[in-house]
Amino acid sequence: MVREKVGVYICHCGTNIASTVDVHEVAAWCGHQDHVAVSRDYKFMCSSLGQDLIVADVEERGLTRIVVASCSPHMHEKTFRGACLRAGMNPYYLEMANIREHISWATNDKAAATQKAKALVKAAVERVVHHQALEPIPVKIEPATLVVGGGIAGISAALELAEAGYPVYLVEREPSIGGHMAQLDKTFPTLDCSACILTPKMVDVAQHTNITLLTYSEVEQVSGHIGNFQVTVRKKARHVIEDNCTGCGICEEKCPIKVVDPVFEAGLGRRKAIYRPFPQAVPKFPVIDVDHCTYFLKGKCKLCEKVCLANSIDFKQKDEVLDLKVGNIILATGFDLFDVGRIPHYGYGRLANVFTSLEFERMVNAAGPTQGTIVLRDGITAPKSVAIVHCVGSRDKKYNEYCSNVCCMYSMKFAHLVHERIPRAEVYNFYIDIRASGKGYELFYHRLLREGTHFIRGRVSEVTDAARLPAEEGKLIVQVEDTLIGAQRRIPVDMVILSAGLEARCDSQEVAQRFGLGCDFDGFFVERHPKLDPVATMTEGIFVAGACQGPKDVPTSVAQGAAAAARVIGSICRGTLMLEPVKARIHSELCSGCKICNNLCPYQAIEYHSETKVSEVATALCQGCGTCVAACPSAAIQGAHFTNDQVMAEIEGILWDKKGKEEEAAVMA
Amino acid sequence: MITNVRERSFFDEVVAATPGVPNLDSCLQCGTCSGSCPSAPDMDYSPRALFALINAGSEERVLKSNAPWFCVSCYSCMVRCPQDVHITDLMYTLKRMAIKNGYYRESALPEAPQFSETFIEAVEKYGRSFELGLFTRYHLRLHPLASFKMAPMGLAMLRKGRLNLTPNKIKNIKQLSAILDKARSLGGD
Amino acid sequence: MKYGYYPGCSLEKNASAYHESAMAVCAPLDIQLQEVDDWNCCGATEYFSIDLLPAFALVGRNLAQAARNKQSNQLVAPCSACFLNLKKTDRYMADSPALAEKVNQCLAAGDLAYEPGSLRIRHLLEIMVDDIGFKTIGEKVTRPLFGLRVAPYYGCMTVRPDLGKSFDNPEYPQGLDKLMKTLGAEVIDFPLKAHCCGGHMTQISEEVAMELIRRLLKNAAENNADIMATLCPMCQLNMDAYQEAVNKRFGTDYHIPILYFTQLMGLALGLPTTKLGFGKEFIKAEPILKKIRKEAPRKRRKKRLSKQALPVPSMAEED
Amino acid sequence: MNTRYEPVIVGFLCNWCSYRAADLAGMARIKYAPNMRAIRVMCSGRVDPQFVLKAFREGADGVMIAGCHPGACHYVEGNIKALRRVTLLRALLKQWGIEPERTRIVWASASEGSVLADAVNHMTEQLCALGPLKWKQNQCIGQPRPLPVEV
Repeated sequence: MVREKVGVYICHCGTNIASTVDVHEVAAWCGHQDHVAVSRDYKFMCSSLGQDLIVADVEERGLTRIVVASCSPHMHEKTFRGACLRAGMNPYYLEMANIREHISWATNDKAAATQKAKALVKAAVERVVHHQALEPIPVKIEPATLVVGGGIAGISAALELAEAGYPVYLVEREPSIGGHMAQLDKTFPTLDCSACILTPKMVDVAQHTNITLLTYSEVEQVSGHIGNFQVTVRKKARHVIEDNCTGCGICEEKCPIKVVDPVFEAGLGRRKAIYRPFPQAVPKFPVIDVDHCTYFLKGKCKLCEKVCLANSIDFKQKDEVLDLKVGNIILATGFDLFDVGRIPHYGYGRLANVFTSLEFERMVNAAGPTQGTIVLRDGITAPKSVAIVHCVGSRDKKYNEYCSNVCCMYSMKFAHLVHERIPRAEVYNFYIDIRASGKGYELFYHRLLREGTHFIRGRVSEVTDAARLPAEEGKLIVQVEDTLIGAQRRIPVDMVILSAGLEARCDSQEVAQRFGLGCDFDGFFVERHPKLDPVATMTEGIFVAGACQGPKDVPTSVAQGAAAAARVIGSICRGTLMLEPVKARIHSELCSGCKICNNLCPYQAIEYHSETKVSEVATALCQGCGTCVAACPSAAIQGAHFTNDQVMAEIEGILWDKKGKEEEAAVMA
Repeated sequence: MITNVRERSFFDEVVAATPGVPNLDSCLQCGTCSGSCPSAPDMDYSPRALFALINAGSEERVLKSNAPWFCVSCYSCMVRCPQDVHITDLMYTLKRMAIKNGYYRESALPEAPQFSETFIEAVEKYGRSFELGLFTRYHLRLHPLASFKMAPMGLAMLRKGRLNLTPNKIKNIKQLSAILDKARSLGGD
Repeated sequence: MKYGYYPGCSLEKNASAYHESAMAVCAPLDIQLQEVDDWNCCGATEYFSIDLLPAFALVGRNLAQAARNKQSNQLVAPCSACFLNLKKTDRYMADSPALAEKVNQCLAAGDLAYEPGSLRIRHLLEIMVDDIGFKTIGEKVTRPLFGLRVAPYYGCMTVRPDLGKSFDNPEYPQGLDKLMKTLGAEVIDFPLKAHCCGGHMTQISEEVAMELIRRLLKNAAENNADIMATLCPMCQLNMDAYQEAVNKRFGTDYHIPILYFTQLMGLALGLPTTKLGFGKEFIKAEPILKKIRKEAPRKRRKKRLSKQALPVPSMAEED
Repeated sequence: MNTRYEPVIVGFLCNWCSYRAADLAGMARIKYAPNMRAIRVMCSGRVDPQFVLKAFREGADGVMIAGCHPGACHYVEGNIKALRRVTLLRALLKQWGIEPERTRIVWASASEGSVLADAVNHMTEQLCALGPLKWKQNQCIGQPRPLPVEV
């Protein structure tokens, strides 16, 4: 082997590394190791001065390999590969040793940290001499994009992309787009009418020539990779012929079946068996709910068919399966509301006048079941006192440990709406902390204070109908410690609203798997970097926006939708994308044709040629996992950048201080 | 972890004297415990306030508080606590510490520990609890007058056949004593 | 089915009605309770207030004695406080090897040892609900409690704390409700069913205890309960023996007999009241039991909602 | 020099979940035993049994293979393949006198820094209890024989 000249650079990362790892010692020691031609330590290797150091050394000292010991490769591998490239070196001649995340941030033991740093650096040096020059693989980017979820985040993303001139498929599970925002009456803190700002956008989506709207549809399968995904979408049968339907609504009016609508009306209102979730639904076509339609249950009725002048009812309609080709995917699948029934001592389901926040949203909505009047479950009586319970299912280890972000604000919005519609009502907000950190949010809180809302600091212990005192008879009693005065209080009210938290969709794990994403502990999709890359994911070409990534409000969801779209537009504009050349290759002269690898490959990328009796990897399909490499009994498969030589050398290096000790120990024992 | 920011030694003592991991450091001060407590209205400090005082290192105020002695061990606080703080266990700890340091005498409920003590005296002596002995000894010891008030109740219990006149003793009381002696010698914590 | 049985001090005398009725109903249900040899007091809620390790050691002796029963690794306690102390000690020992070792050092002084986790501690109600099941019990009912309105009262320590997993919901348990329904009784939706009866407060601060007892009686009375079914000697004693005192103190007139659930089971299974410990309660059950009808009451029709009424959510059935 | 026995664990961490879990543990400043030295592989399915043998031959006291949770593998089910291989391998290693506890498979998603840290702590403790590798004495069949050399 040609003797390689390795340059080693130990980064201080300010004091992040240097305060725990003795960087001078590591650099000095490294200077005496095999292959090492230059060994330095420097304050910030990722700075332009740090990178210049590499470039200069390559030029002046003829280095052939580079090792940077600093942070995680997930942080700065790209940066240092760029430096190599500028120095005229193949970027894959670089190896990083992660001495920050894996060492200095993970221990306080300086001696052990320095010892471990030496091992990781040694491993990188031993590995890098086996590196091979590789070239990134160019991929063409398909200009169409798939947006999954038609809430405000998905709508924003779809419109941005369409406006930029690129085709979009917008897939929505429900019969209409609009998402949770369409259910709201007012939006905090400005109190603009939700429908007034949302419906124009929904109409834009429907009318935009670049957007193919697929409602009442679900993504069933995804394959391929960035630039070239193949997506299977099931368009569920509406039993309404969209080409004929004028959206006149007569079918809905005449349908004799009325059922409680658990989705759009949150259980507070009813809809027909043929229905549009709400009058401004987009698209305007209704769907038949086959679980409740008399025709589907009993084989007769067909009233809708009789009254439809446009002949658009089709009881025999079947699901349609569509195959789409897209270059990028944006997931904006939203959230589920916490099921408040899980906290029995708050009485939901047992005490009629305990409502969920979404029920209340529907109640105050002018187009909702009560046309916006605030009433008790009897539908007539206006409450004289209302308790709003914060943090229901949030900030609680038993349910969700995180703060749901929006509940404080919507709870205050509710308080305001009660004041507005029932001027003399007493409104109580029970909170642990008021979180009003968005723009204009704190001012809204102050406004509520002036409106006379009672703010009681204490998490509600229970809601009960068991009266102790005459004043409590016939009321709901909210029992709480008022922590600011340190006393238990029981407050009798007519109505209780439970401000339920936001949860990941119940099927988020399945969806994540379908798209090859990760979910965090709570089921929300994991972004590539929590600060610097909040809409990208670990999977190239798949982005997230809105509450599917974590609880968030409307402005942030809109911003994320647009951000995800911008990222996609960027990749479409480039036209081609360079992919990591980490792929497997079979040396046909070594292949015995045993076919073990063929079935192991999760992407069916390995094909057996019966004429030549050897297998071959289809590079375009290979994702580079290396499972076949590990399994090949004749070591005929090489996994680029993770070859056996490289890993074996790395193992030797990482255990440089252990070799020999083991024999010693054996002798001693 | 020890920080210099606040006085932690009392806090650490309380935690160390509680079995398992009581999660006291996770308390959010949300007040769920105190809101749920059936006897909170009678306490001088609510459980939540006690935890804030422990955090502040206010040893004397905490151990003189009557709150732990009003605890009825209903565990409502504990199952509702969003941070899984073992509140009832901590109340037991505070009771033990108050007895050890003698602070309980200055609390507003000084007789409570004596009830427990009278109870366990019988247990240690006979291996079983002895209700008649407990009620008479405890009340005679503390409220000779109140015991007249209690007497009709006791008589009624006797009449109903719900009270033993003599204690039941277990067979192997020696073994139990040996076990308890060993436990006391190993220390309470 | 065979189980180890830890009656606890209360069941010896004060709650002998519980013991008698438990024994009586276990026979036809094929439950064999084998009493732990020479068991001692569990320390109730008192020992932990005084001294920690002796409190664990005290319970430890019972566990060690019970574990010597080779026929069953399940230990049944009918008293809530005993149940909790046994369960808690086993659980804390299992969670902390250091504690387990210390307790075993103590037990060694009496030539005993206990390996945490080797016993499964269960409440008598849990056995009825989970092991025997409503179906089997229902089949044995010969004298249904038709027309009797029962307030199911769980109290605290049976369902709380939920050390890992309680056998029923710690806030809104259902087992006793369903059991009483199986017996043919009309079960009220008792909001305070898992609230505290005051425990030992009757001795320490009568004021506190009386108020807690009053709340429970008031709520049961308002829901037109004829009787209250309990599963803990302490709850029974407090609400039964102090009911008159509460009436005197608050000027109320409650007459709600407080019975053990096993007594009601015995009635429904057709056993004679003499075998079920009736007559020991302060508030006489006899007059109320006359309310029991031969015929099942007609089901009340659901009230039709008015036109304006909003849909009412229902509580999810936990199964 | 440190008198305490400090075992060294070679950790094969998959690029997508467990390596990022280790990154996250660091970012969250979770302090855990410094005894695990990580080698990044694209997928736990890439871990060739030879790598494990090599690590023991080079003096490792333990080998940890960490991947995504079952069902969450970035490459569909590479982790399951790793699990199968490790299960077999542990049985083999036992015959060469290497205790099965020295080879461990761990699932840690990218958000589970603490899970990975706990696993490292736990394994370090276990290895401390086991002491240095004594495979020559522990071999259960025949005469001491060297570990098989790589192909």
